[in-house]
Amino acid sequence: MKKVILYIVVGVATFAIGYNVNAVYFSDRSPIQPIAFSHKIHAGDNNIPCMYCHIYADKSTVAGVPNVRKCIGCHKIIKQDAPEIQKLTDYWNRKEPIPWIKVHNLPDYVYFPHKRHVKAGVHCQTCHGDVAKMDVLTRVSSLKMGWCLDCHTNGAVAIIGREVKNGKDCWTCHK
Amino acid sequence: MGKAVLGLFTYVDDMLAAADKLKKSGFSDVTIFSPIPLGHEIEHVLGERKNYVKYFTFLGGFTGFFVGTLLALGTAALYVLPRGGRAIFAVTPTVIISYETTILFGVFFTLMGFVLFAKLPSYKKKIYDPEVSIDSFGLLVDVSEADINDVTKTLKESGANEVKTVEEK
Amino acid sequence: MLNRRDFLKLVGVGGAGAAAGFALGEKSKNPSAELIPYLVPPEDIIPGVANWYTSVCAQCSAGCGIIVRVMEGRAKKIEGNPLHPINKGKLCARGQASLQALYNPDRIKNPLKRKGERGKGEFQEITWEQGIAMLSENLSSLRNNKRETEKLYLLTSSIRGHLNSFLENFIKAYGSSNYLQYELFQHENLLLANNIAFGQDTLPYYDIENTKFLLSLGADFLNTWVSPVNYSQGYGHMRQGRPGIRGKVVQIEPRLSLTGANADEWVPIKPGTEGLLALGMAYAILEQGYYKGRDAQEWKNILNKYHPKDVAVLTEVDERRIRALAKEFAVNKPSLAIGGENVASYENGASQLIAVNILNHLAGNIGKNGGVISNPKGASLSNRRGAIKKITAFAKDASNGKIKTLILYNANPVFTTPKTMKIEDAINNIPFIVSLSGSMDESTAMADLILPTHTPLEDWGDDFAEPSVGYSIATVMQPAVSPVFNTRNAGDIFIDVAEKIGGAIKKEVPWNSFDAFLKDSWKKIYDKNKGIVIQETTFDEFWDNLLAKGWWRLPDISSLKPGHISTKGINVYLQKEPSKFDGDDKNYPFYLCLYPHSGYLDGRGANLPWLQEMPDPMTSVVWGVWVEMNPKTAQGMGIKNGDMVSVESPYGNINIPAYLYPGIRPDTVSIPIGQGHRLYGRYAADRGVNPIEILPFKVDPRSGAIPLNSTRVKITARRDAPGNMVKMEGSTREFGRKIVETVTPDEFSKMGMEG
Amino acid sequence: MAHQQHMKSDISYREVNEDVVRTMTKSGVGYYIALFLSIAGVVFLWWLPWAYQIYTGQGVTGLQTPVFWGIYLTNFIFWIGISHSGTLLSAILFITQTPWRRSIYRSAEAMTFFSVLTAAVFVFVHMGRPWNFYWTMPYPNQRQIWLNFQSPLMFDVFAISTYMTASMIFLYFGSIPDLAAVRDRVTGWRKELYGALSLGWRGTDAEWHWLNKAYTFFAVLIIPLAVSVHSIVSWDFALSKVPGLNKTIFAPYFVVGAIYSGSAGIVTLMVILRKTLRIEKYITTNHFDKLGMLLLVMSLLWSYINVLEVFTGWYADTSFENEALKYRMFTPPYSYMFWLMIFTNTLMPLLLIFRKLRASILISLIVSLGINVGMWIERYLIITTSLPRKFLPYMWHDYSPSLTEISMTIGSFSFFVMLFLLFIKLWPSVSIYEVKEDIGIPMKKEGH
Amino acid sequence: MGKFLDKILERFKIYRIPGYYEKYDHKWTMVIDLDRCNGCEACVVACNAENNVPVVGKEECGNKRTLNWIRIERYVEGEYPNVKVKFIPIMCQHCGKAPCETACPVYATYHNQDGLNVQVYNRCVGTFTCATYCPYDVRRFNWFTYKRDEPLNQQLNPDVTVREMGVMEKCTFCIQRIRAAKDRAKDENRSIRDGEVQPACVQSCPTGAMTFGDMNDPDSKVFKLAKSQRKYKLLEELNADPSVIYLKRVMKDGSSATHEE
Repeated sequence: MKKVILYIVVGVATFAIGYNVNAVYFSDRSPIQPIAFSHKIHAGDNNIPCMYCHIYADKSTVAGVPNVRKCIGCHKIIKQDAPEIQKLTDYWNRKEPIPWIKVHNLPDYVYFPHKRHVKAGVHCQTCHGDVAKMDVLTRVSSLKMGWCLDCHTNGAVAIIGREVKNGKDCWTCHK
Repeated sequence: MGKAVLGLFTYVDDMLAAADKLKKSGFSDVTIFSPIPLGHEIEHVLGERKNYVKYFTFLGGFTGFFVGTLLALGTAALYVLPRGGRAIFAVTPTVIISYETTILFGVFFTLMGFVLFAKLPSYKKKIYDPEVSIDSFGLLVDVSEADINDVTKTLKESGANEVKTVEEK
Repeated sequence: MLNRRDFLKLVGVGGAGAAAGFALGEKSKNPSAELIPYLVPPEDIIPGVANWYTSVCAQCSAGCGIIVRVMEGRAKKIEGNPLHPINKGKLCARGQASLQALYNPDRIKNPLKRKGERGKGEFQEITWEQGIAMLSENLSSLRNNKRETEKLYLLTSSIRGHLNSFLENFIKAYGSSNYLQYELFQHENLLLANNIAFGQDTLPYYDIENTKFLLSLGADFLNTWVSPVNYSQGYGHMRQGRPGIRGKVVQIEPRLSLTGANADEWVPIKPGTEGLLALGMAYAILEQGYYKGRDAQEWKNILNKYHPKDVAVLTEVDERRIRALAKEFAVNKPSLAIGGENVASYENGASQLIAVNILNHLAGNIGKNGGVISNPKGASLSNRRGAIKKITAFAKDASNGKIKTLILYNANPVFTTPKTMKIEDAINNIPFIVSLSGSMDESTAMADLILPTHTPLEDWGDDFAEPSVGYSIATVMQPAVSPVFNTRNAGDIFIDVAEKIGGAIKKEVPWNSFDAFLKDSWKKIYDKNKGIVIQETTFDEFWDNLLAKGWWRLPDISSLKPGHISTKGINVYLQKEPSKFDGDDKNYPFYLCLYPHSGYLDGRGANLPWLQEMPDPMTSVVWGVWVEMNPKTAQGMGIKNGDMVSVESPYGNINIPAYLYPGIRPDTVSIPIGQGHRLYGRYAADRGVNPIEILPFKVDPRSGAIPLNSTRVKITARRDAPGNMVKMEGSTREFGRKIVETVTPDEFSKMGMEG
Repeated sequence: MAHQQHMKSDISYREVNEDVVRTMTKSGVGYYIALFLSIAGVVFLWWLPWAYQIYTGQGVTGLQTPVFWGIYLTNFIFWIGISHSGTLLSAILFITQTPWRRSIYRSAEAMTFFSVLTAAVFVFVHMGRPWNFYWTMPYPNQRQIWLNFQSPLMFDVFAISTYMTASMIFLYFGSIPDLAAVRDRVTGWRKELYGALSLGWRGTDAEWHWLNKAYTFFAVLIIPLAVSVHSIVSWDFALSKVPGLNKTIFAPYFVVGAIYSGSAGIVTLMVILRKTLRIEKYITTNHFDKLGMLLLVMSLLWSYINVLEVFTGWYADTSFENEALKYRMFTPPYSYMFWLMIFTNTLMPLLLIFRKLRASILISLIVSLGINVGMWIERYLIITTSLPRKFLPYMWHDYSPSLTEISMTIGSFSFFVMLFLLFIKLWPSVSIYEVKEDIGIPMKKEGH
Repeated sequence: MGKFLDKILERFKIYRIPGYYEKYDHKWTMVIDLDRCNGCEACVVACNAENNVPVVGKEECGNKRTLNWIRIERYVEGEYPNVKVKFIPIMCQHCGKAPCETACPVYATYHNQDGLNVQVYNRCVGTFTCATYCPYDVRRFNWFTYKRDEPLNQQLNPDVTVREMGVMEKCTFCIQRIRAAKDRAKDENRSIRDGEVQPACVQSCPTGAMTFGDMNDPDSKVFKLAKSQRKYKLLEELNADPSVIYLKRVMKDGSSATHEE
């Protein structure tokens, strides 16, 4: 009897450990991208503002990923012989868009307008972390509902200086 | 590591008489084994037992009521979502939740009380004779080495089928 | 405590637990999605923000302006163009469902060449070059050998925009004169009646909005007739748009239509006698002296055969009621009488509609606000006058082998003509058939070559609405989305063909593409009207504004204002007797009245799932067809709701479920048109029956219209076949529950402005 | 003797032990066939269709707009109803010290537990997204969102889980001395199992004392609980605005119906048990006589409420009430069911007026089976004749169960049978010590 | 902890009485003039297109499992020839005292700050209780995972989620349009104008029978229309306090429909 209990306890415990190990160490937070794009070089070292590339962030629900022409616009001149840039040039020559992997992926039933957040004065770094220091882009936020609610209840005061109106209304974020 | 004497009886009145006798002669530590609950028959001999379980039940019910109320009202306050035009803190539905939790906790606490007082579960080896779960009534008396014979005799005289001396662990 | 075996077991349990936990963790992760950037960003497009493009609705002939909501290159929703004068931002169910015509899974995705036997529907995909080559080879051979250019026929649906003039141009340049347009509902009789009465063959603008008394003779103007969105708006305004004034509607028809359901009164008249009733009313108006014209006596002489007493017998409408209606019609000014599809669909439909015109005239409703306002002629570039007359000729020509090549464009004559006309056999005689069509309908399936065309949402074009709203309107159509499939604009196809054939034809069609032609044509309009009605300084500016606004008011070509019907010669056109129905009333006890289904119209909407699933307003039937019978009649025959019955005319019979409909005369049965496609995609194919099949082959000799209400039928219960009707209604009765509350007109008038 | 004799008085204590242990250890081929069949029934008639339903969606049922509740809810209420008498009867009769309870209550309580379990599973069967079932449990979560405690379903969650817990504890508690008795008489794995289950029970006077006290309190707590459970279940319906469901009488109606069907369930079960386990000694015609009287009383009470419901509906004469009643009473196929129900639940139990018939085991079986069928129909009718006749006649649509639903219904019976078959092998299905009590305390001197 | 309790107490003060919801930001209301409504079903298709309502096919229609969020009910009075037909469009009435909201155990449906009765699809576990409690039968259930034949799925509105199998759905008063209007208004730093928000059905209604607006705005069109003497609410006796106001149809009684002079 005791043994059975022991087995159960061990089983449950290892199950939890396995789950969490997967969640923490094998997360989908920093997927491998088709081109090893470094935000550190662009946003950090070269100080390019976020909205230079993610042009829709204050206009639309999506921030927008820069179009290939925009990339090639600079990289026609800059570092065109670097192997990763070669990949970019290849895509451009083949007239193929780059299949980036989404790092911040929200389910279909979530309505997240970048525009409103940017206009409210939320800095990109608040949710996306200090991207300027990331060689490989990593998701620093859980993007889970509780995480959203942290700001939408009281946390917002620290970030934008006021509370979110109807912040806990389900349909503020769901659709 | 005391010694004890266990007498097995067929008839309850024999056993009770023996118990009575032993009690009167100063053996206070008397345990009765029986296959059926003997209730007030025993109380004549061993004296009345207090019913502490009821306090547990009451306490459980009380706790349950508060837990239920707190759960129903408190969680409504944590995330205010109006529904049906009703008050967020509505009494009527809360009463039902509290009612159920009252009973649930009442049951749990009663269980706790039982476990506490009946000292169950206990898987330690204790003095026991399987016959008492069939049709024998046992009388276990804690005795000192000196009194074993006396007690054995008393038990035998009272009608015990079998008397054994056992060692308590 | 633990021996080795236990420990190993424990390790096993632990490992399994960890693995399961890991697996669950893997499962609970967000599915990874790709983030595809634009290669080059399209102008004016912000992902996640919708763009709206103006266009024109092509689901019926009303010509409503629409705006299409486009997000990331995909059309999401169609709404009415709020600036457009016909529909003023509103749109009917059919129009909104045309999105599904764009994204229909059964569209023809590539050019097709016939593989097997004709009509078997076996095709093989070819490239556009091959397709164009096939067509142009055929046309050149026709042209080069014996100059048989007259043996090319072009049969299209009703086209009113510049595409029409383009096609006319092409056909003429090719050397043929056989360009005809055919649709089931072309209002031939109405045009004829207007031509005879007013000398102007346009569809007038019925000012329902401002009328006080609307007498509708079989016009289902709220649902399918001519320009339902516009009329519905007028209806809404007439009812409740004017504080204190509420227009009254009286519907005269054998089967209660949607409009009838909304009318204040329904007069269940004997089928085929509507015109007589109108004339009877006209007589009553004259008799009462409401008509103040100098020719009152002449009218009286002409109409004295139509004394209400006599008319009452023929129409089965009480004489008192005729007189009461006449009085109301004459007294409540402005009043308006409309003769609709149901009236036009009789054998002598034109005569009956003339009677309606006379009634309007005698009540003084012509050219008045709230009455019949004429539309200027000439705005329309349509080629359809007398087209139906031509289709009979076409059928004859085809069966006589006079046609060598037939080009079909969005036309489906096989579905919309009676079986007795044998058009399928006729077409089968044609050696080479090309279909320019987006979907595989019954006629397209007979083609040897199919060149798929754009849907209106992918296409350039324009439309000249008819009827307009008292002035001429042009609506432009622009591609809201890039083509979903490998399809082309019809004009572009002809341009390519002309290129291949070359020579004189190429000279006549000098444009690179149809949109160049379109722009060119508009440039002409711009040049003509610049500074007069056009304020824009450059054409580009004008063009941009035009596309943004979606429509433009054209200068009227004629401004004829008919207000008078002459008594001279009108006698000939008056309805003498009730319209004839084939079949004797002994064997065929029921009149058969067909009407266009509110969703499918003449059958074109049947491939749109939204319309299939839209409950019919009057019966709530979905995905099917039914025959409406009076419950009393049905009861007498032991027919229950949904039972299969056989409807037999002298020309054929169909099996169809019965719907017991209290709003129909006991001696009449009614079937909606639109279902019964053999082909036409997965949503339309093999659903119900096509009632046109059992009609006699008759044509109105003057207008060429095919009368839909022209035969009697016999109904027999089919006990052997299970009914397959699906209706969404539970019960139609309220059981006193006051779900739709009402006030009587008297109570309403007491409410005054606050009502 | 202080009380009436319910079984042959010449049974010895030892015989009781032997008989009960025999029922647990000796089983014939028939038992295994039955067990196999019931397990097969559960797997093939319940779980596989359920898996299919979860995979495909609730569309495999016959549910539709507006009849969103069907057989699943019927089964739910039915099983909750069946559960009622077990615990309730046991508790009430325990408190009132009714002696004939003693030989039947154990299986009755087991019946309670198993039927609540079956009912609870139906809650999940009925859900559109059963994989999210844990959202209906109150626990702190990262979403920060709790539960709507104003929802009748939330009452259900609490009531049923409480009920299940309480009846499980009640069942287990009353069995501890018996488990000990069994422990003393078996060998092998059984010995280990019952050793663990009996918690080291020795039968000392203190243990008996506390058991008795705790048991009394359980009984006291369970009676209002049982009443509340079925009231709450009735409120799932009565708290809606739907005509035919929004009735004040529903709570007592359901409670009475539950006791009624539960008692009938007990009768059926007892007939089967005493035959198959060969324990006719302990369950005698006397028991059936007593249960028959109970059935008769409940039948009259149930009929009374049923008449009331129809009568008030008829007298109110609103369109809503009328149409629902008309639909239930005069529209086939529901009218057939309705009148069958009246026959089985109102007329047939009248047979039990006669003592002879009451004592007849065959009659008891027939009547009790009839009542169970009738009670199932009653629940079915409540749902399927009210929802198709809601407020808007345009949305009056009829419901008919699909094959999946019917199969799962049958499967649930298999499930119940399976649990019970396992129970009678794993648990003393007749209370040893209480039967002994019934036999009497052995005294040397007669006339205690 | 003390702060936490204070907060709860503060909320207790606000929410202990029913009626607090009347002080909400908006109270979106629809007025439907039944004298204008002609039953043409344009609203039905408009709603289907806007809200990604799936097409279920003939068989499922026969099982009465269409998912239309709005339907037009038709009632017939009298027998031939005195037949009167009445239409009434019925969608979710967004009841102020919605029976469905109290029914949901998991808060998947509740009343939001705009006076809307909203359904959070992703929270729904599918107990069907809300639909059963709804007196207007407007809730629709996703019986299956509905497939849209390629490329019909390209039409799906990205502002509205595609509901998963097993969840309840219903009319939202086109909340995505309300949200878009709020978004616009916020960008332009103003409040929402009357008439700026038009649900798909209202937008499409050819006769203009439907009007939508904010009841909390005394200048709004709905506010004025709601003062009409013809106003009534559907099944008002149930006290669900719907946000949809109907204006009575002007019609003669069924019996006297024909013969009057």
